[in-house]
Amino acid sequence: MKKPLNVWGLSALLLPALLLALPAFADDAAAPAAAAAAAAAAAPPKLDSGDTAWMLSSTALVLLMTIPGLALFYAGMVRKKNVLATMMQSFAITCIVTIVWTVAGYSIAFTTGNAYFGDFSRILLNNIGGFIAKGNDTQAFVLASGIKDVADMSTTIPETVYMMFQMTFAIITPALICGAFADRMKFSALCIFITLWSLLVYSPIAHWVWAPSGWANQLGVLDFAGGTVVHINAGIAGLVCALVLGKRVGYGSDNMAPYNLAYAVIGASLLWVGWFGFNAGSATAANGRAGMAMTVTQIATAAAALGWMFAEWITKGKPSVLGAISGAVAGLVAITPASGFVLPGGSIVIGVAAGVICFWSATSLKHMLGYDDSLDAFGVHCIGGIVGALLTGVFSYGPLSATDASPDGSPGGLDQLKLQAIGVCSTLVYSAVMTFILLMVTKALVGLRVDAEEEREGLDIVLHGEQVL
Amino acid sequence: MKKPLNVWGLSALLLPALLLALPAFADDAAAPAAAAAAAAAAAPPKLDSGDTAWMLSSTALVLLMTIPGLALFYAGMVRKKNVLATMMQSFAITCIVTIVWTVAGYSIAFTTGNAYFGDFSRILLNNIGGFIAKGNDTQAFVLASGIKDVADMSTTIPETVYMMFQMTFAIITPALICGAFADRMKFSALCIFITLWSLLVYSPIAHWVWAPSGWANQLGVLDFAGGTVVHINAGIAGLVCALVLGKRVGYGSDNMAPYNLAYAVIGASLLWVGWFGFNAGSATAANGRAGMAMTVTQIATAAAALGWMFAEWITKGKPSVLGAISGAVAGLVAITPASGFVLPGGSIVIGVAAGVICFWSATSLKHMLGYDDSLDAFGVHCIGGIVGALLTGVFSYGPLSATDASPDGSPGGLDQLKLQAIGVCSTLVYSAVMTFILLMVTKALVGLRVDAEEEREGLDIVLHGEQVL
Amino acid sequence: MKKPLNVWGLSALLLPALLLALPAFADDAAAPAAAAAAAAAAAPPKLDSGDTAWMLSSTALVLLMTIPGLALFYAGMVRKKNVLATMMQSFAITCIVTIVWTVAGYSIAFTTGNAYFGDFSRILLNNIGGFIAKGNDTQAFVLASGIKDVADMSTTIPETVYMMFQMTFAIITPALICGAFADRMKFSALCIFITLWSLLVYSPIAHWVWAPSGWANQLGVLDFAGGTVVHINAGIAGLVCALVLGKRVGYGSDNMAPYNLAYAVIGASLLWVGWFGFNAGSATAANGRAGMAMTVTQIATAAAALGWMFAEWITKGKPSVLGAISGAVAGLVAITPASGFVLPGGSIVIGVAAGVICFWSATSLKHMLGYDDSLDAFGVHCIGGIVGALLTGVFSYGPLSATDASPDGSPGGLDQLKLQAIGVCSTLVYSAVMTFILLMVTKALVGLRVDAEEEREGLDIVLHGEQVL
Amino acid sequence: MKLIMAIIKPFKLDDVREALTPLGVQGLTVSEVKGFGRQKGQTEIYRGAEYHVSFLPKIKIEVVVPDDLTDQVIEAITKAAHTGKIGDGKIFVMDIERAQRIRTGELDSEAL
Amino acid sequence: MKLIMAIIKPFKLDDVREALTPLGVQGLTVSEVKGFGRQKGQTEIYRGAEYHVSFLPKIKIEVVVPDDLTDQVIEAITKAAHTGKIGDGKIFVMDIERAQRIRTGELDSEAL
Amino acid sequence: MKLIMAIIKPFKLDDVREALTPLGVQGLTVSEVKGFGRQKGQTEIYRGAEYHVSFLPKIKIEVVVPDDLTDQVIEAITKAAHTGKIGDGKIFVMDIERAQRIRTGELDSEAL
Ligand SMILES: Nc1ncnc2c1ncn2[C@@H]1O[C@H](COP(=O)(O)OP(=O)(O)O)[C@@H](O)[C@H]1O
Ligand SMILES: Nc1ncnc2c1ncn2[C@@H]1O[C@H](COP(=O)(O)OP(=O)(O)O)[C@@H](O)[C@H]1O
Ligand SMILES: Nc1ncnc2c1ncn2[C@@H]1O[C@H](COP(=O)(O)OP(=O)(O)O)[C@@H](O)[C@H]1O
Repeated sequence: MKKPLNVWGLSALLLPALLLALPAFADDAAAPAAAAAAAAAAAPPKLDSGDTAWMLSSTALVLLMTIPGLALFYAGMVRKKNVLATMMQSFAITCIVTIVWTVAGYSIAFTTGNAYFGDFSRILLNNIGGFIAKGNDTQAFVLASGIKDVADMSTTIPETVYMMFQMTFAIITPALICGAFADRMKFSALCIFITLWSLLVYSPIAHWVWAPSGWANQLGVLDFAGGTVVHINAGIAGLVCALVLGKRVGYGSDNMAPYNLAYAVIGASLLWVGWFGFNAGSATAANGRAGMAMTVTQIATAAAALGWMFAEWITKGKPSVLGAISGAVAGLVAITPASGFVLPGGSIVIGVAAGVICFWSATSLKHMLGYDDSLDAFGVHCIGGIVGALLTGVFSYGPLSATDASPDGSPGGLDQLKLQAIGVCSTLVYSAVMTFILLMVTKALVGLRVDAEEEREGLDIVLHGEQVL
Repeated sequence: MKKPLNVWGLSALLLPALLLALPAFADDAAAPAAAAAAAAAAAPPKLDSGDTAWMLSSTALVLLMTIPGLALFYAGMVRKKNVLATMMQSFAITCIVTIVWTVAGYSIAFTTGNAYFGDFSRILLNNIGGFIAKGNDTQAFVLASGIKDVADMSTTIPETVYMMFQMTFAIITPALICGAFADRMKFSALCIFITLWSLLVYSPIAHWVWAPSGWANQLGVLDFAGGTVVHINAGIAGLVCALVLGKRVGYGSDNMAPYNLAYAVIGASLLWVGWFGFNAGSATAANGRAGMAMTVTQIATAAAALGWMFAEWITKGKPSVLGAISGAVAGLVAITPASGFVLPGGSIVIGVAAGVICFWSATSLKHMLGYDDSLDAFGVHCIGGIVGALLTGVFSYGPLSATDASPDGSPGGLDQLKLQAIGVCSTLVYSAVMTFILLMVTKALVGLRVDAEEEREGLDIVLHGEQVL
Repeated sequence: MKKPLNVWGLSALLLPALLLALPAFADDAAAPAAAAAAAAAAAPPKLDSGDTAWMLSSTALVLLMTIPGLALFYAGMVRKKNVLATMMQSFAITCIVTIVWTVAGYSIAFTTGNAYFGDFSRILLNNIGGFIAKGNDTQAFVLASGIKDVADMSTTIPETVYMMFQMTFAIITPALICGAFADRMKFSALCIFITLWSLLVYSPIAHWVWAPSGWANQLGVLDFAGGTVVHINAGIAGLVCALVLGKRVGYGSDNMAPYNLAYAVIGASLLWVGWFGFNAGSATAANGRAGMAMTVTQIATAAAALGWMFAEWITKGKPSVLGAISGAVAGLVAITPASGFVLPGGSIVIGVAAGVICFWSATSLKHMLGYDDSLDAFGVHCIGGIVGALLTGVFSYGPLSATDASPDGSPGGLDQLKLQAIGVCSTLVYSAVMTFILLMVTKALVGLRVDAEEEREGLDIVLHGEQVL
Repeated sequence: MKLIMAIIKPFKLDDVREALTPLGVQGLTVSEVKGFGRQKGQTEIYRGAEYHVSFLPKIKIEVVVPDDLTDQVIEAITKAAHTGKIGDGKIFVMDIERAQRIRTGELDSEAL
Repeated sequence: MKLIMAIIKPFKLDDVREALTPLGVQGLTVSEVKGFGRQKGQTEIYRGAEYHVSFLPKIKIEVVVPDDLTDQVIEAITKAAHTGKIGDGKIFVMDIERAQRIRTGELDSEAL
Repeated sequence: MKLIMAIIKPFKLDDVREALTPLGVQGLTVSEVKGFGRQKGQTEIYRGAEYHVSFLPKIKIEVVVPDDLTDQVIEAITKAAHTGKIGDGKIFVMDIERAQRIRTGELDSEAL
C-alpha cells in the first residue's frame, strides 16, 4: 500500500516559478496597457470564422495527439506490467499542464515581458474574455510585441482559441519526455517535475521563439511549429532524465520486447493525423500556408517512414512495423520547424534525412553511448528535431514567410542556417541545464525512481493498483 | 441458438409515439407556415462557410464520442465475456437512433409544436432540402419559434448541418444509459427500449430546453450543451434501469475487475477530444463563444480529473488510472451545461466540484444505497450533470449570452439558480417516470434480462455468437 | 532470416508508368498554359477560409480512415499471427502512395492531358506553390479542363489542399484491396504491386471520372466521392488478387476466426467518422451540399448496418457484431457515389439495399463461387459500390448538382442509370485486366506469395520479425 | 503426497478456493485451459460462416496435498464445482514423489 | 488410467483431436504453452535491437485414458502431429490413480 | 524419468532456463499460471472498490529428465529461482512412465 500523497510537496511547486518571474513582472507591468493602446489606434483586427473553424479543429487534432495518440504509442512499446502507468503519464500530464498553463504558463509564454520571459498580465487567464460581447469577441487576438520597433502579430481568431491551440502544444511537449524515463519514474515525482518543467522550461522557450518580444524570434530563428520549442526541448530533457534516473533494471539482459505493437501503430497513426493540426494549424489560419504545411508534413512523414524502413530492410533483413512507425514519427518531428517554410522538394529531403539518421540514432548511437532512453525520446525527437531545424535554414522558401514588412520573407541560406544553429544550441543548453536542476529538486522532495523490486513488479500495480488484461 | 427475432415487436414501436404526439400535431399544424412567413419578412439569414465548416467538424467529433469513444470506454470496464456486446450496444444505438431521429425524433425536438412537444412538419426530414439550389442552401437555418412574443433563433448554417449535429447528441444520450445495465440486458430489449426512449424521452426534453417554443427555454433555464437534456436525463434513466433490472449475478462476490483499462483510457481520451465538438460546437458558430466554450471545457475536465485523482490518492493511497479518466468524464459532464456561459475561473470550481463529488457518488454513495449501476452512468452523468446545471446558475457570465434583445444576457445569481433547479427537477422526474414505463412495456414485449446462466456465460457468445481474443 | 531487399526491383517500378504516359504527355504539353490563360481572363477565383478550413479537416478525417481506421478494421479480422503484418499493409501503403502521388500520381489524375490520362505538368508537384505570396495563395485552384467546350471547375481552396484531399483517396483505395489477399502476400510484392497499381489503375480512373477532361466525366457519369474510382475499383482488384493468389492455407478446414473483433469495431467506427470527410468533403466546400452529403451518409450507413443485422438475425438467429459493422461499411460504400446527389429518402433505400445485398454476397455468394476473399474486399466494396453507383442514377436529385451552366443538374432516371452502368462496367473491366497484368509483373519480379510454411507460421514473425502480445 | 488436478467451470474458481481453505490447503496453482468433452461447444458466426468452437474455456486447478487430505479435498472440490449440468469437469489424482519449497528448501509435506 | 501429455505444434491441434475421436476418446484438455527445445527460436527486432525469442508457442494436450487405450492414443497423436520437422514435440505418459466426474461423481474409467 | 514441475516467479524464468542448460537439459515447457499461496495477493482498486486479488502471476515450468539428473535439476532450479522472499514457489516431482519424440518416434531418455 502506497503512503498517502505528500500534499505539501505539490503546493510548494508554484513558489519557484513566482520568484523567478518577479523581475519580469515588475519590468513590464505597463506593457499590456501599451499594447491595448496601440491596438486601439489601428483598426481592430477582424475575426474570420473560417480561420477560427480551422483553429478549433486543429486544437482538437493536437489534443488527439497526446490522448490517446502518444499514450498508445508509448504504452504499446513498454512491457505489459507498465502499460497503464505509461498511459497514465500522458493522461495526467494533459490534466496537470492544462492547469499550469491556465494559472501561469500561457502568461509566461505569450505576453510581452522581456526577451526571455513573458509577464503576468494573463495570470489565471486574467481578462482573456475581455473582448467578449453578445457571445463573440469584438476583435481578433493580437500577439502584442509591446516593444518599440517590433511589430505586433495579428491573428484573425479569438484569443481563447489561440490560447487553447498553444495549450495543446504545452501538453504534448512534457508528455514526450516520458518516453525516456518510462518503466521507472515515480508518479509523484512525475507530477512535480512536469509542473516545474512546464513553467520554467517550456513556457520560457516558447516565449523566446514565438512571442514577438522573444529574443530568438527577433533574431530571426525560424521554428514554424515547434522543432526547437517542442521536440529538441523534450528530446534533450529526455536524455538528461535517462542519464539521471539510470537504466531500467534488467536492461541489456531481460527481454524488453514491446507488449503490444498494435497499440503503437494506432498511436503513431493518430500522431500522424493529429500532426496536421500541429503543423497546418500553426499557420493560425485556413490559407495557402496551412495547405502547404499539410502537404510537406505528409510528404516528409512518408519519406522518413520509407527511409527508416528501407534502411532497416537493407541492414537487418526485415522491414519491421516498429521501424516504419518510428520513421514516420521521425519525419513528423523533422518537418515540424520547416512546415510553414518549405516546398515539397525540400520536404522529401528532410524526410529521408530524418528517417535514416534517426534509424541510426535509435539503433546504433544509443547502444554506442550506452544510455537507456527507453522509447527513444532523445533518439527520435531531439535528433529528428535538430535535423529539421537545421534543414529549415537550408530549404526555407521566401514567399511562404513574406509579409508587407518583410517582402522577401526568410529564404534559406548560410545566414539562416547559422541562426537555426543558434536556436538549436540555446535550446539544448537551457533545457538540459534546467531539466537537471529540476530533477534534483524533485529528487530532494519525493525521490525520482521506484525501488528495484517495485520496478520488477511493474508500475501498474505498484503505483496505480491496477492491471491490464 | 437464439430464436429468430420477434419482428412484430419492433414494428409495434412507432405506435405509442404517434398516439402521444397526435394532440401536438393537431394544435400546431399551422406553425411552420407562420414561421416561413416571418422568415420571409426579414432578410433571409446568410450562410457562413466558416461556421458551417466548424459545425461539420463538430458533428464528426461528437460521433467520434460514441463510436468508438464511448464503446471503448464502456467495453474496457466490463468483463472479458461482455466486451463485444458492450461495444455492440453503442454501435447499434448509433444506427437505431439515426433512423429514429430521421423518421420522427428531429421533428419532435426541433419544430415548433407546443411547449412540450414539437410537431410533425419534419417527419422523415420532410423538405429539409427545401432551400437547396445549385448545390447549396440559399439561406441559413432558422430555429422557428412559431409563437408570438418568442423570437426565432437564427443560425448561419444549412439545416442539414444543424440536424446532423443534433443527431449526434440524440445518439450519445441513450448510449450513455447502457453503462447502468451493462452485462445483463437482452439485445432485443435494448433495441426496443432505446427506440421508444429516444422518441418519447430524449426528443421531448430536447424540445423543452432547446426549441424556442420549449417551456424550459422560455422560462430561461440555461443548458448550453446538454447538462439536463443529455447527462441528467441519461443518468437518471440509468438509475431506473439499474433498479428495475436488478444487480448483476455475482455482484459483491465475484471479481468484476475491468477487462482492459487500456481500452477505457482510449475511450475516455476520445470522449474528451470529441467533447470539443459537443461543447464548442454548441455555439453553432466558429466564434468567441466557441473558443471560450472549448477553453472552459478543457480546464474543467483537467480540474475534475485531478480532483478525483487526488481525492483517491489521499483516501485510498493510490491514484488509479480509472479514477483519473472517470474524473475527466465527470468534469466533461459538469461543464457541459455551463460551457457557453462561464469564464475560466468558474470552470475550475465546476471541475473540482464535479471531480470530488462524483468520486464520492461512484465510490461511496453507490455502495451505501446498494444499487448496481455497473459503470456508473448515474454516479457520473446524473450527479455530474446536476453539479454542472446548478453551478451554471451561479457562474454564468452575462456578455456570453447577451443578444440585442437581451443586452444583459443571463448572469448567474439566485434567480438563475432557481431556474436551473426547476430544469434539473423536471428532467429527473419526467425521465425517471417515462423510463420506468418504457421498461415495463419492453419487458412485456420481449423481457428485459438474459437468464442467469446466459449472464454467467457472457453476452458476447450468448447474444452475438462471437468472442473477443 | 529474410534475404535483404531486392532493391533494383523497386527502382524498376516507375518505368512502365513513364512509358505508358508518354503519348499523353506529348499531346497535351500546351494545355496548362492554355488553362492559365483562360483563368487570367476571368476574375481569379477567390479563396474562402471556411471552405478551406473544412477541406483541411476533411483531409485529416480521410487519412484517419486508413490509419488507423482500416488498419484496425482489417487487423481485427485476421488471425493473431498476421495482425501486425495487416496493420503494416495499411501503414506502408499510406507512405508509398504519398510518394507515388507526389511524384506522378496527382499529375496523371488531375491535369488536363487527354480523356484517359492526365499530363505531366504537375510531376513532382511542380509549381503547386506557384500562386503563393506572403504566406497565402493569391487565388483559388481551378481544375482546368483545357478543352474547348468543356468548362473548368473552380474551387475556393488552394491547390495544395485539393491535392492533399485527393491524396488521401489515392491512399485508401489500394489499402482496401489488402482485404482480399490478407494473410498470404509477400510484403515486397505488395510494395511493388501497389506502386504500379496506384499509378496505372487508380490515377487514370480518377482522371476519367473527376478531371473535367476525363471521358466519363464528360459523358455525365456521376460519382460524387468515389463509388467507381475507389470502391468498385478496389473491390474488383481484390477479387482478381484473391483468384490469382489462391486460397489461404487451411481455408475451409482451419478455424480462421478473427483475432480481436474489438479492433474491428474501433476500425469500423473510425471509418464511419472519417467518411464524413470523404463524402461531405467531396463537396470541396462547407456548404449545403456538404451538409446533405453528411446527412445521407449517416442515414444510409445506419440503414445498411441495420439491414445486415436484421438479415443475419432472421436467417442465422443472432445479430453479430461483425455483421453490424460490416453492414455499416457496406452502407458507407454504397452511399459514396450518391452522397452529393441524393436526398434522405433515397439514402435509406440505398442503405437497406447495400446492407442486405452485401450480407448475401459476403456470406453466400462467396461460398457459392468458392474464391477466398479473406476480408470481403470484393463482397463489400465492389458489390456495395455497384449498388450505390447504379442507385445514384435512380435517386439523383437535380438541384444538388445544378449549376448556372446546367440549371437542371443531373436528375435520376433511365438515361442516367445507363450512364452509371457504363461507368461501372468500364471500371470493372479496366481494373480487372490491369490488376491481372500488374500481378503477373510483380510475380515475375519477386513472387507474390509467401510459402506455405511461412504462411502457417504467420506473416508477423516471418516478414517483419515481430509479434503481437 | 498427491497432485489433485481438477478441470472446472471458470466461474466456480472462487467457490472451490474457498472450499479448500478450511481443509488447511494453503496453496494451489491455476491455469486457463480449453476443454473438449461431452459438453457441446458454441457456435460462432463470422460474416455468416458458422464456426463450431469445440473447445470451451475451463479452469485447471493443480493442488498438491498430503495423502491423508486427498479424499476430503476431492470431496470439497466436487461439491463446490458441482452444478449438475454437463461440462462440470473432472478430477484426476496423481502421485507426487517429492516436493520442495524454493524459498526455504523445506521438503515434502513441510513444503506444501 | 494414464495421463498422456503431448506437446505439439499449435496448428496440429485440430488434426490431433480428430485422430482421437475414432478411438473413443471423449474428452481432453488443452493449454497454450511456450516450449524451449532443439528447435531454435525466432529473432525479433525492436528498434534495431534483435531479441532472440527462445520460447516458441506450443500446445499442450492432456488426455486421461484407460490403460488399454494408451498405445493407440500415443500412436494416433504421433501420427497426427508429425511433420518431420524439428519442434514436432513430445509425448509423456504418467499414471493416474483416480478419476472422478464432478457432475455425477462417477469414478475412474466411468469418469473419462 | 521424472517430470519436474516448478512454480516460480515470472521474472526468474530466464535465470532458471540458463541454469538448466549446462546440466544438459535440452528442452522444457513453460506455462503462465496464477498462484494462490502464503504470499498475499495484491489490492486492486476500481472506482474506489478495492478488490483483493488472491491469485498472483506465476510461471510453471515442466521439464522431463532422466532419473539421475533429477537431483541436480532440482538444485539448479532452487538456486536460480530463489529470492528468499515469500512466494518463491515450489518444485514437485512425478514419475514419467514413457516418453516419445513425435518427430522421430524415439523413446524415453532418447526422446528428451
Ligand atoms: N479424458 C479426459 N482427459 C482430460 N480432460 C478431460 C477428459 N474428459 C473430459 N476432460 C475435461 O473435462 C471437461 C468437462 O468434460 P465434459 O465431458 O464436457 O463434461 P462432464 O465433465 O460433465 O462429463 C472437458 O471440457 C475437458 O476439459
Ligand atoms: N525434456 C523436456 N521436458 C519437457 N518438455 C520438453 C522437453 N523437451 C522438449 N520439450 C517440449 O517439446 C517441444 C519440442 O522439442 P524440440 O526439442 O524443439 O523438438 P523435437 O520435438 O523435434 O525434438 C519443446 O518446445 C518443448 O515444449
Ligand atoms: N499445495 C500446493 N499445490 C500446488 N501449488 C502450490 C501449492 N502451494 C503453493 N503452490 C504454488 O506456489 C506458489 C508460491 O507459494 P507461496 O505459499 O505463496 O510461497 P512460498 O513458495 O514462498 O511458500 C503459489 O503461488 C502457488 O502457485
